[in-house]
Order: sequence, then C-alpha cells, then structure tokens
Amino acid sequence: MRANLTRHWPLLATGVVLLALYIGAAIAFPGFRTWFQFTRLFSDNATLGLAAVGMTFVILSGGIDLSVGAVIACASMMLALLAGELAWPLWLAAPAVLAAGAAFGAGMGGLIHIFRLPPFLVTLAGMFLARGTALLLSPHKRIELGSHDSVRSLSLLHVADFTLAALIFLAAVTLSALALRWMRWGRTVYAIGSDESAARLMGLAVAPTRIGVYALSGLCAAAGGIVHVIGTQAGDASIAFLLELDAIAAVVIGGTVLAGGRGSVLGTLLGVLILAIITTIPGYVSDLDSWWTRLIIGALLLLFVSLQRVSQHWREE
Amino acid sequence: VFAFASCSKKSSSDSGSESKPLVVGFSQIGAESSWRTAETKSIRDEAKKRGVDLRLYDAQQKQENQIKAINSFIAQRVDAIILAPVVETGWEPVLTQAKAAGIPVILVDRGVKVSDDSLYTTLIASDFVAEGRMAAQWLAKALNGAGNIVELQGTPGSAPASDRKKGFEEGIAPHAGLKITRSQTGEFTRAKGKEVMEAFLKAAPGQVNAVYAHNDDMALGAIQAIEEAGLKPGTDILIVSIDGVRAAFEAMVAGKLNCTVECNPLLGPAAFDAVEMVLAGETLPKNIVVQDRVFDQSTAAEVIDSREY
Amino acid sequence: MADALVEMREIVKTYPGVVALDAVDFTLRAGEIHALVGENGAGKSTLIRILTGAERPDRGRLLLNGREIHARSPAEAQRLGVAAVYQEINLAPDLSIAENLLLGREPRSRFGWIQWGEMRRRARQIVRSMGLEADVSAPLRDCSIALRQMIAVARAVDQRARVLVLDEPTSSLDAAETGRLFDLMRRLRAAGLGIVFITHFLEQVYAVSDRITVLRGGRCVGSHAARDLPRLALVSAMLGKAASAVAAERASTRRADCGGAARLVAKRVFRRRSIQPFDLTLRAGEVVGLAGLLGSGRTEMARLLFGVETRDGGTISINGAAMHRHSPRRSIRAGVALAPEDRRAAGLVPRLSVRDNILLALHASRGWLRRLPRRDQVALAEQFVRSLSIATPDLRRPVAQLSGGNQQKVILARWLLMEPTILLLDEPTRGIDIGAKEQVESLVADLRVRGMAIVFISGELEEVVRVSSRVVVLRDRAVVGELEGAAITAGSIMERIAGPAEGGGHA
Amino acid sequence: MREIGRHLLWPLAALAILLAFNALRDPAFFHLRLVEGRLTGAMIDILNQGAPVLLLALGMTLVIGTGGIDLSVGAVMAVAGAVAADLLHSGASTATALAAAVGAGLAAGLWNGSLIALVGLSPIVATLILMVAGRGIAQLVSNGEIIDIAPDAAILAIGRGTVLGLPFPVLIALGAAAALAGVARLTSLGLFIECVGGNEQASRYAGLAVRSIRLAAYALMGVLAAIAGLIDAADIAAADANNCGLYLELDSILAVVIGGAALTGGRFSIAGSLLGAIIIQTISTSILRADFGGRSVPVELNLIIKATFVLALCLVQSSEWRRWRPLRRSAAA
Ligand SMILES: Nc1ncnc2c1ncn2[C@@H]1O[C@H](COP(=O)(O)OP(=O)(O)OP(=O)(O)O)[C@@H](O)[C@H]1O
Ligand SMILES: Nc1ncnc2c1ncn2[C@@H]1O[C@H](COP(=O)(O)OP(=O)(O)OP(=O)(O)O)[C@@H](O)[C@H]1O
Ligand SMILES: [Mg+2]
Ligand SMILES: [Mg+2]
Repeated sequence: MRANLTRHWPLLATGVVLLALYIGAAIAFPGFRTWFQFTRLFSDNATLGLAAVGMTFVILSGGIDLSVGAVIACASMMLALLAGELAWPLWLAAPAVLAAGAAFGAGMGGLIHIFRLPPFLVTLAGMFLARGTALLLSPHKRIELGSHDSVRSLSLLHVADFTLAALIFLAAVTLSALALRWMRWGRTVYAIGSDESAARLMGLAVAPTRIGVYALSGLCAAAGGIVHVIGTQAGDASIAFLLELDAIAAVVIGGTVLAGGRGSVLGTLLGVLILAIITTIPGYVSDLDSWWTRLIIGALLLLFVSLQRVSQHWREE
Repeated sequence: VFAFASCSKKSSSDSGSESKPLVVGFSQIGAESSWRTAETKSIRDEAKKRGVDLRLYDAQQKQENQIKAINSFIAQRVDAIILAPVVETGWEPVLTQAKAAGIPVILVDRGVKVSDDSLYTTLIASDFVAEGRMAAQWLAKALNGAGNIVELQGTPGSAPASDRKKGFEEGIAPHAGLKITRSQTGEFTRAKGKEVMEAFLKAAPGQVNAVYAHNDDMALGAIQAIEEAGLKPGTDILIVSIDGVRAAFEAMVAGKLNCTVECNPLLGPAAFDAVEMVLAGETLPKNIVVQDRVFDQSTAAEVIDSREY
Repeated sequence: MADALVEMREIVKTYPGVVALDAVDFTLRAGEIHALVGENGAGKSTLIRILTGAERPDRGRLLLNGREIHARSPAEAQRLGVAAVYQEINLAPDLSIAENLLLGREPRSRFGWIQWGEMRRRARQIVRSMGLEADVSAPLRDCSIALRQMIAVARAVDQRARVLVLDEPTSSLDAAETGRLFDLMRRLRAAGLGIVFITHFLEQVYAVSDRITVLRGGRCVGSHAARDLPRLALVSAMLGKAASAVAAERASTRRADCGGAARLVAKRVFRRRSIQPFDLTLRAGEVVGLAGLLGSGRTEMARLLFGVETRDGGTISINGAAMHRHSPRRSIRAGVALAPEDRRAAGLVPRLSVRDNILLALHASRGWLRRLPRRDQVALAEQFVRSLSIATPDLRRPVAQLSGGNQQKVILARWLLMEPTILLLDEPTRGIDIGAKEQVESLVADLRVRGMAIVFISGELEEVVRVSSRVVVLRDRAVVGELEGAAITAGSIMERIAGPAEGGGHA
Repeated sequence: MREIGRHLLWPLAALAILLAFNALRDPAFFHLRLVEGRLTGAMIDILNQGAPVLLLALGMTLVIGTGGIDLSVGAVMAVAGAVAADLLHSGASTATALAAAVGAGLAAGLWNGSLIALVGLSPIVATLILMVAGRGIAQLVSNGEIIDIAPDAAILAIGRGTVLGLPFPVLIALGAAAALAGVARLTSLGLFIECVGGNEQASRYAGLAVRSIRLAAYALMGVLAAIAGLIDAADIAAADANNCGLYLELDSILAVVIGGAALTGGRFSIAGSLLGAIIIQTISTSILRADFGGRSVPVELNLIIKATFVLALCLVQSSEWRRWRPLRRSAAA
C-alpha cells in the first residue's frame, strides 16, 4: 500500500494541486462553483484533450508529435469539405477523416521507425504539410457547413450539460487508460519509451507499436478536428495553431515524463483540466488590460508546475 | 438519456435599480493591430466612465478561447455580453446557452451566422465591403482609371480581408485600365507587409503604380519597402489603405501615404448604449452601421489632432 | 553433425574501420554449455548479437537444427527458440519486475486483457525459483544492477528456449548468486538446452563449460573440449602469445606499511534509506576494499564520499578541507576521483569520441576557457589508450561503438589521467578481460605505492583480497566490520558478511 | 571536423539546388548591384530577411545541444523590441535603449535557464510559460500599441544601415555566427554543451558544472533573441509586440535540425545551423519571388515545400536510407 502510494505520487500530487486550484477558483469566483462551468471545462477543451490523449501515447513511447494542431485543422477542413461541399452523410465523412488522420500519423510513424529519423523533425515537417494542405483545401481557408442539420443538432446535444465533445473526450480518456493498462500493446508502448533498443532485444513488436502510436495520435487529432467542426459548424485551416504545445504541456503537467516510459492518461486528464482552469480564470477577473490574460495564464502555469515540482522534491526527501 | 439544454433560470436583469454595478463580459479577439487595441481601449474607457464592472478576455485570435470566455461569463451571470467574433459561424451552441440564461449579447465589428437571429441583440459594425469600395473609388480617381495595383491582403479567411478584397474588386470593375497585378497576404502586420512589398517590387521593378493595403499597418510596412527600393512612396507609387489609425495620418502628413478609409474602432459608447437600452427593455435595430469616412492628404493635417487612436 | 543445434558458418561483420568478425565458425550442440572467451573487443558480443538476430551479418550462414535461418530481429529469433541475456542489461527500467520478466508473454484473458494477478503470481514464482527476493511490482529502476542482471537471466530462461545465450551474466554477481546461476545452467543443460556462456572469469569457464571457443581479433582461434584445454593454453590462445608472465607479484605489495597521512575522513556520514552512519578514514598509500553482498551499500558509500548525493548528516573532509556543500565538482577539485559502477548511465557520453571521453574530467577541471591544445589532447589520450590497451580503430570513434570492456577502460583512463590523491573505484574490473584485469590490479598496487589513497569495490572477493590493504565489510547498508593486513582472507570476509553478531566483536 | 564536413554536404547540396532553381527561373538572381552605397540583390535579401532566424538558430543550437529547447524566443524578441522602443519614446539615449533591450533578453534567458537548471522544470514547459506570458509583458511595456521608433534614431541603423555595402543585420548575424563558431572551436564550451546534452549524469560525475552550462546556454539564447528582436523592430521602425517574431521559434528549431543537430541533445554544428537558416529563408524568398504565368504562388505552398524539402533532406542523410539502397539493388539482382 505504502509502495503504491509512492509509486503513484506524481499522479496524486497533480490531483491534489488540481483540487487546490479548483477550490481556490471556486472560493474567489462564485460563478466557478456552478455545475455549468464545471462541465464547460470539459467541453471547451475537448479538442485539446483529445490531442493530449494521443500525445500521451507518443510521449510515453519516447517520441513527440508536433503535427497534432495542424492535423486538427486539416481534419476540420476535410470534414467540412466532405460533409459540407460534397454533401456526404456524416456517418461516412467522419470515419473517412478519422482514417485519413490515422494514415497520416502512421506515415510519420513509418518514417520515424524505418529510417530512424528524429520524431521531432518528422512531425514538425508533418505539421507544415498538414497545415499547408488545410490551407490549400479552400481559397477562403475556411469552409462553412451552412445548414447541415445533423451537425447542427449534434452541436446542441447535451447529457447532463456535457456536450458531445466532452463525452467523446472522456470516452477517449477511458479507452486509452484501459488500453495502456490492460493491453499488451499498451505495455509495449511503455517498454519502448523506457528503452527502445531493450524493447527490441526483448523481442517485443516495436515496429507495429511505434507506428501504431503515431497513427493513434493522428486519429485523436482527427477526432479533435471533427469535434471542432461539430462545435462550430465550420472547418477552419487556421485553428489549433501551436495547440501541440498546449497538448505537450498538459501531458507533462500530468506527470508523464518527456523522455518516455513513465506516465498515464489519467494524469493527462488532470493536466488538461489544470490548463482548462488556468485559461478560464482570466474570464472572471475584473477590468484588466487584454495582455493580462496572457500574464495571468503564464503566472498560473508557473505557479502550478512549481508547486508540482516542490511536491516531488518533498517526496524525494 | 439525451436532453437538450434548458440550463438556467432567468438572470437578474434588474440590477439597474440596485447600487451594485452592471457586470458586462467582453470577449475580444486579440490585440493583433493598433485598430484592435483602440477598440479594446474604447470599450474599457467607456466601461470605466459608466461605472460598469467589465470582464475582458483576450482570446488571442482563437474561437475556442472566445467560447471559453462566453461560457465563463454565463457561469458568473453577467448582465450582458459584448462579443467581437473572430469568425462568423459556430456561435449557435454558446449563444443558445446565453439566451437560455437570459443574457443579452451585443456583437461588435463583425456579424455571426446563426439560424435564429434572436440569439443576439444587435450588431454594431462598419461595412467592410463599402470600405473596400471607397478605397477603390478614390484610387480610380487618383490614377485616372488606369494603372497596375498590388494588393496586400489581410489574414486569409478573415471577414475584413475577404470583404475589403471583394469591395475593392467591385470598385475597380468599371475601370478596365485598373489591374490588380499581384495579391498576397501580409497578415495585417507591418513586418509581413514590408516583406511582401519588397518581393513585389523586386519581381516587377518599375511596374507598380499603386498599393492597396487591407489595413494601415501593412501600408506602413510597404512604405518602408518602397523607400528602401529607392522610390518615393506617395509619389512614385500611390498608397491607399483602410482603418485610419493615427500613424496613418502621420504618414499622410509626411506625404508618404495617399489615402486611408476610416474604420472606426471607437465602439465603446455605442456598445454600452446598446447594453443599457436592452437592459431597460427597449428594442434595438438588428444592425447599427458605423459611418466611415475617407481621408486623404488634403484633410489629414486638419484632422490629425482630433484622432484618438 | 547430427546434434549441432546452432551452426554459424563463415560469419563476417564489419563496422566502419573495424572488422569485428572475420569468417568465424561456431557450433553449439544441444545439451552443452559452450564458453566463448576472448579479450575485450575480440568480437564475442557481436557474434551472439548475430546469433540472436539483433544484428545482421555481412556474410555467412546461420543454421538452427540444420536448417538455415535468417532471423531479422530478436523477436523472430525468440520464436525460433533463441533466448539471450545481453552484456548491457536490456530491460525496460520503467516497468515493474513482473512485467520485465513476462512482457511479450503476459498471461491474458480470452479477450486479450492482461491478467495482472496471474502475472504477479507467476513472476513471484520465477523470482523465487531463482532464489531472489524482490517485490515484483516494484519498478526495475529501483533495483541494483545485480538484481537486474538476475532478472534478465530469469526472463531468458523462462522463455523455454532451445538455445540460451548469456553475455557476461556474472559480471556483477557475487559468489553465491553465481553459484546459483551455475546450478540453473547445469539443470538446463540436462534438459537438453544449448547454452552459450561468455565471461572473463576463467574459473567460471572451467566450472561449468563443456566446450570453449576462443576468439581473438575477430577470428576464431580454436574450439576445444574444456578438459582438453589447460588454463595456460587458454590464456595464451586468447592473448596470442606465450603467457608465462601471467603469474604476478601480488601478495608482496600488501605487506608494505600503510600509515600515510589521512587523506579523507568521514565521520558519522549517513543518508536515509540508503546507508547507516559510518566512519571511514583513508590514508595515503592504502587500498581500502569494500566488501559486501549485492545491495549492501558499497556503491552508495562511494557516491556519498564523492558528493554525488547529499548526505543527511555527518562530516567529510578531504585532504584536510571540510566538504560542506559537497558535489562531484568540489570533490574533484580536492583531488578525488570516482569511476562509477554503471558505465552506461554515469560514465560515458556515448556520442562523444573516445578522446573526448577520456579527457572529459580534465577538460572539466580546467574550465571552459583553458582548453588543452589539440596536440596535447591527442598525445594524452593516445598514451592512455596504449597503456590500458584500449582497442579502438582511432580516437575519433564515438565511444558507444567500443566493446563493453573497452568502454570500462576509457572511464578508468579518464580518472587515472587526473592523477587524483584519492581514487574511488566502483567495480573497475567489471567486464574487462583477464589481461586488463591484471593490469588494473597492478596499476592499483602501483598507485598505492606512489601514495594514492584508493577505495576498491569489487564483487569478486578474491580480487578484493588481492589488492586491499584494509577491507571494510558492509551488510544491509551498514558497516559491520573491518579487516587489516594478514587478517584479510576470503574466509574471514565471508564470515563478517554472513555472521550477524560478529561485527560487534571488532575494535 | 572531417565528420562535420561530411554532415554539411547534404545541406550544401540542398542549398545549391535551391539557388540553381532560382537562377534558372530568374537569370538576375545572382546579380549584385550597388544602389546608394548599399549592395542589393536577391542573395543579400535572403541574408537580410533571414538575419533574425539566423540569430535565433545560433542560440537554439546551443540550447538544443544541451538537450533542451526554447519556445519563448519569439516572445523575447517582442519584449526586447518593446523595451527599446518604449525607452526611446520616453527620451532615453540610444545606447541605454539598446543595453536595456539586450538586458531584457539576458534576463529572460536567465529566467528560463533557472527554471530549467535550478528548479528542474522540463524545457518545453518552462519556456512555454514565457512564450505565453512574454508577449503579455511586451504588450504591457508598449501599452498594447505599436510604438514607432522615431525616424532619426540611430537605432534604425541596425535595421537599415550598411557597412561596406553590406546591410547591418547581415553583418550582425554572420558576425555572431563567426564568434560562436570560434568560441565553440577554441574553448571547451562546445564540448561541455555536448556532454550535458549527451549524458547529464555522466557530466556531473566528471565534474562539469552542469547547471551553469545550462544557464549559460539559455542566457546566450536570450541575448541573441533580443538582438533579433532589435533587428526586427529596426527593420519596420516600430515595435509590434503582437507580431514580432511570431512562429520564428519553429523556423529556428527547423534550421538547427536541418543543420544536422540531434534534437535529443549532444551533437550540434554552428555551421550547419547557419546553413539551415539560410536554406529556410531561401525557400521562403524563392516562393515569394516566383510567379507562374503572372500568378504568384500561394504562400501556403511555402509550408508544403518547406516540409517536403526538409524531409527529403533528412531522409537522404539517414543511414537507414543508405542501407536500403544496396538492399533493394541486391533484391533486384
Ligand atoms: N555498433 C558498433 N559500431 C562500430 N563498431 C562496433 C560496434 N559494436 C562493436 N564494434 C566493434 O566491434 C569489435 C568487437 O566488439 P564486441 O562488442 O563484439 O567485443 P567483445 O568481445 O564482446 O568485447 P568485451 O569483452 O569488451 O565485451 C570491437 O572492436 C568494437 O569496437
Ligand atoms: N539510484 C538508486 N535509486 C534507488 N535505489 C538505489 C539507487 N542506487 C542504489 N539503490 C539501492 O540502494 C541499495 C544499496 O545499493 P548499492 O548499489 O549501494 O549496493 P552495492 O553494495 O554497491 O551493490 P551492487 O553490487 O548492487 O552495486 C540497493 O538495494 C539498491 O537497490
Ligand atoms: Mg562484449
Ligand atoms: Mg555497487
């Protein structure tokens, strides 16, 4: 039990600080206490959350995926193109976009694995490619769905105030947590991140796992794009700019180690919520110049990661 | 079990009678240009003047942040929301929430596309197409209906960029001699405007007669590029732009810029008038158009001291 | 040959600038333990990496049970029945012991979910059957190197392969564990496995193996039944010269008196959860051996003395100066050097060249502005490459490309050239061949005579006995006794390590 | 050094291809003319436009060499520009303004470095904080406005001045590159940085002052970013807190990678990063200049071309690719 406590300390510490942050915000700002605001923390950050879930796998495997923001934008454009301009039904267009996202990710994973190129570089190139493709898909850089009724009604769907986006995000977290803990594939991800050459020498299936991880990240990003289209009824080539950095931050704040091998999706959920709270707080503060939004977010981020760091230090002692 | 939102009770819009100040949320796009900063300042100043407690959220050009801000305004039951939407679509879910919570929404500087226009109270904005048209008309006259024009576009896909392009093209259409030879995005920034202009000048030396920039910042960048190429801006190459910020007037006084079409960012007074009217139960027109004017070098010197932004 | 389990024919493998294997033949039969010996860099590890599919040969054929195979990956080789423990332990440090034992073969339910309870149960069983004690759900990174090595062996054995390859599995094991491993190997041999066993300990070679194949400079110089190959013949085959000069003047050095000035004084130094308070005085001209079982705290002691970790209490003074805010940097400045036990993690900078790795500590001590002229760098590095006979094609080679033993020598060279007054050696002879081991031992004796104070940690008791003028015995992370002069024998050390009450009788 | 030389082969070839393409399309591409004592021509333009990225890439090379990364460089540029413009506006001397701007960059770098080396935050998160907040600081300084730099200020010379016909930004950037390359070659600093990036624990054991080395790398990055910010501000004669240096962090990282550095740390090449930055700017400039049948190329192609180019470059450099070719040939035989 004791051992378990220490092993899960980073997660616990993150959870405790998240709680402190939430309670602090709730005391300072009455509106923050509402159920409505609570559910919005999930809905408003579903795209980021989905990207972060995929990113968790990639980082756990010792890699990084800088393309997710661009893939989100590209997926949103593709979906809007297929469902809007080409009038495909949503049940056909959405899977097609998901498949494209996964294929794109798998392609990058293939390059990374087969040619031993650094993931940072390949996915940075992937970012430029996906963003460029998204921009080329329409001269207006934006495709509006118009009166696409199925999408419109999906956007208004709620379960106990959770929007569809929030539900998809939560489902992705659950499934990923299960896969990472209970599936051989998930454990192999950890092994690769822990020591890639060891994983290979242990006879583990490195290639499919590695490529699969990037495919999954592409898939999650595409899902993020779809969620965005459902929420805003338009594809937009300039959304999610540098969102990958927020996603990485969420993953790292959630206790996943950038070098790979250690971390969890649950942590990522906490990380996303922390970012969500931090970026929501400026909306509650009275009469500040617009640059205070950035300063508040930066300061809270600093405060939070330092707290986390201190708690880790404290445990080590 | 699925259910559509029926979120909140009626909000307390009777706050006018109490001593508690009005609380208004303002979801601003960002601070990407002088024009935008002027708009923010105008709204803040007006709020201060009227004793309104303003919640300002700078969304850094991201719709998701704007939605986040509006949701937080709804959660804290503000009395009204002012929204400067970064794009036109995708507001239906969040505006539906605001409506259900009984919070009126005033749009400033661009509109939104929603299936039910009761989702917002009114739109206070300039007509971007008209601005583009006015710029074209001024230039057509100055060039006597013939010449090569290069265009510095705004951020691709943004409403001002596409409308100002559209309006300008409409405006020059009657003049067969006027041609847009090159058109690239300068992303509304000075640095990009300069870089693109440099490339234009290099690609076709001596063949550019006029520059049309979608905002003043890009025009100021282009002026520098022209000067560095050894030409005289405003004389060798005519320059017309939109917005009418103070720096543009200074450039006109110095003879480097020929014309700017005003796009008035001082929407604060109008916005808070609208807030107070709607909270008092008055009905407002769906669209309040801000009147914009054209300024050129002949009037610049007189007007410059009265410019607030 | 009907009973040849593995046949490797004319295997050639070259790396840029090196011919690692030059047409090597190797035959392994079912039911034999086959020792593969040779100097550092002879090509042993390369040969077995080819056997296990971790590396592709440039040329040559590989036959398993008479059928030619082309294993392209360790996974494929494992399916074909070849399991291996590599020289650098290859496990996932972030996963638990149980997972490291069973990853890839986890018990799974019908739907493919991992059954954690069953997995832990089986892991506990495996760990117990190896005679180990460990919490199988603890992450591997918290285990000592020795435990990791045993776990790697357990993982390979548990695969029920037909061919088992062990590349220096005993390099960080103590006598008891080595004995246990040998029992296990004999049992597996009886069950019909073919085992390839690499080690630099000749006693171990003769203790378990049936056949011995000797590699030298990438060529196979002979394969003999163990009982037909006298020890001396083996050594001369390995070194390629008549080895009569192997007998050394060891014991004589210990008698020399050792009462120089106190170089390092540690008083009541401790660190919570890693070592109990201990006192230690190091004098000029003495070699203090640290003896103890695995995990007894020897490494921890050295790390505290060097200032890698902050102590929770106690005082350390080095050459008279008290170390308040202790750090490796300060230690080095005061004249201390530590050759760490984990060369991969704490020793080498893998991408840098051999030369830079050798000179690293010197560079660091000179600071960034006072760079050593290039010519001096080359001369110094060359001198140590020669004196420690580090096998490398050139000084610019990234150190990661050297063989394991040669990497160890690079680290030794790094510290020797600093000419410290206090030298802490944590397992300096791990994985280096007998020739080099002799060299290190005589070097230590030499440095001692020149007045250096040395701490010598080694899992090989005989070695500790040979080189030390004083031995400190540790058990369960506490100092339990000290032996001096003639009292230093393997037997007396073993007694201290084992007997719980005896430590108190000392002093 | 010979190894480095081989490293530069492919980037050099890539640059040659780009230049050849341009020369074919536009015969005047290589022409240099002296206009009013100032060299002009496409090549000079490339260097001039690319100067900020080049400076950033130099600093980023060191930071990446230690195994870190700095995402805040764009924001730091903005801060430096804003500080200089604000001081000039309130009547400070040019020297004060310049010193203050560089000081601000140094402070930013030390801040990042302390968070990473002393507090122990991961570089991505630590510099992300300043990336978000830095622009806020710049706006705070400039009060959210684009501050014009008075036209007579000597500071403008940084952006537009020339020495021997060469634009000042080019001189600054190349000078910084030469200085850095010299330091890396003549002192042990380069080695230390590679050690820290290659194996931090081993460096500590070997007695390197790991923290100070980290700190120094980020501090230098901050200073270089500040200079880049000054060039950018001087170039447009104004400090634009919101747009100055936007997204340049990505370009500078890309330049470093093209130059053959390992992003995991432990290996870098100043000359390589220099080449990388030039290649990136050449691609952008080529696209801006190119026109096909009177139509200019859409900028978004810039992204795709950049990506394809970089990928192809890294692919031909990878050892696996070279390994594949003989394999395929033997399979065909
Ligand atoms: N990846 C590599 N790149 C280049 N050279 C290598 C590589 N791996 C091994 N070598 C070289 O091949 C030769 C044989 O190395 P190998 O590791 O097989 O030696 P070994 O017999 O196992 O030595 P040791 O007893 O020290 O472990 C050495 O000279 C080594 O430098
Ligand atoms: N970095 C570390 N993190 C956690 N535990 C450690 C660490 N280093 C050592 N230990 C633990 O501390 C105990 C003492 O280990 P130490 O390495 O000092 O023993 P040792 O006598 O040198 O044995 P070995 O032969 O394994 O090196 C061991 O149980 C080991 O698991
Ligand atoms: Mg070996
Ligand atoms: Mg040890």
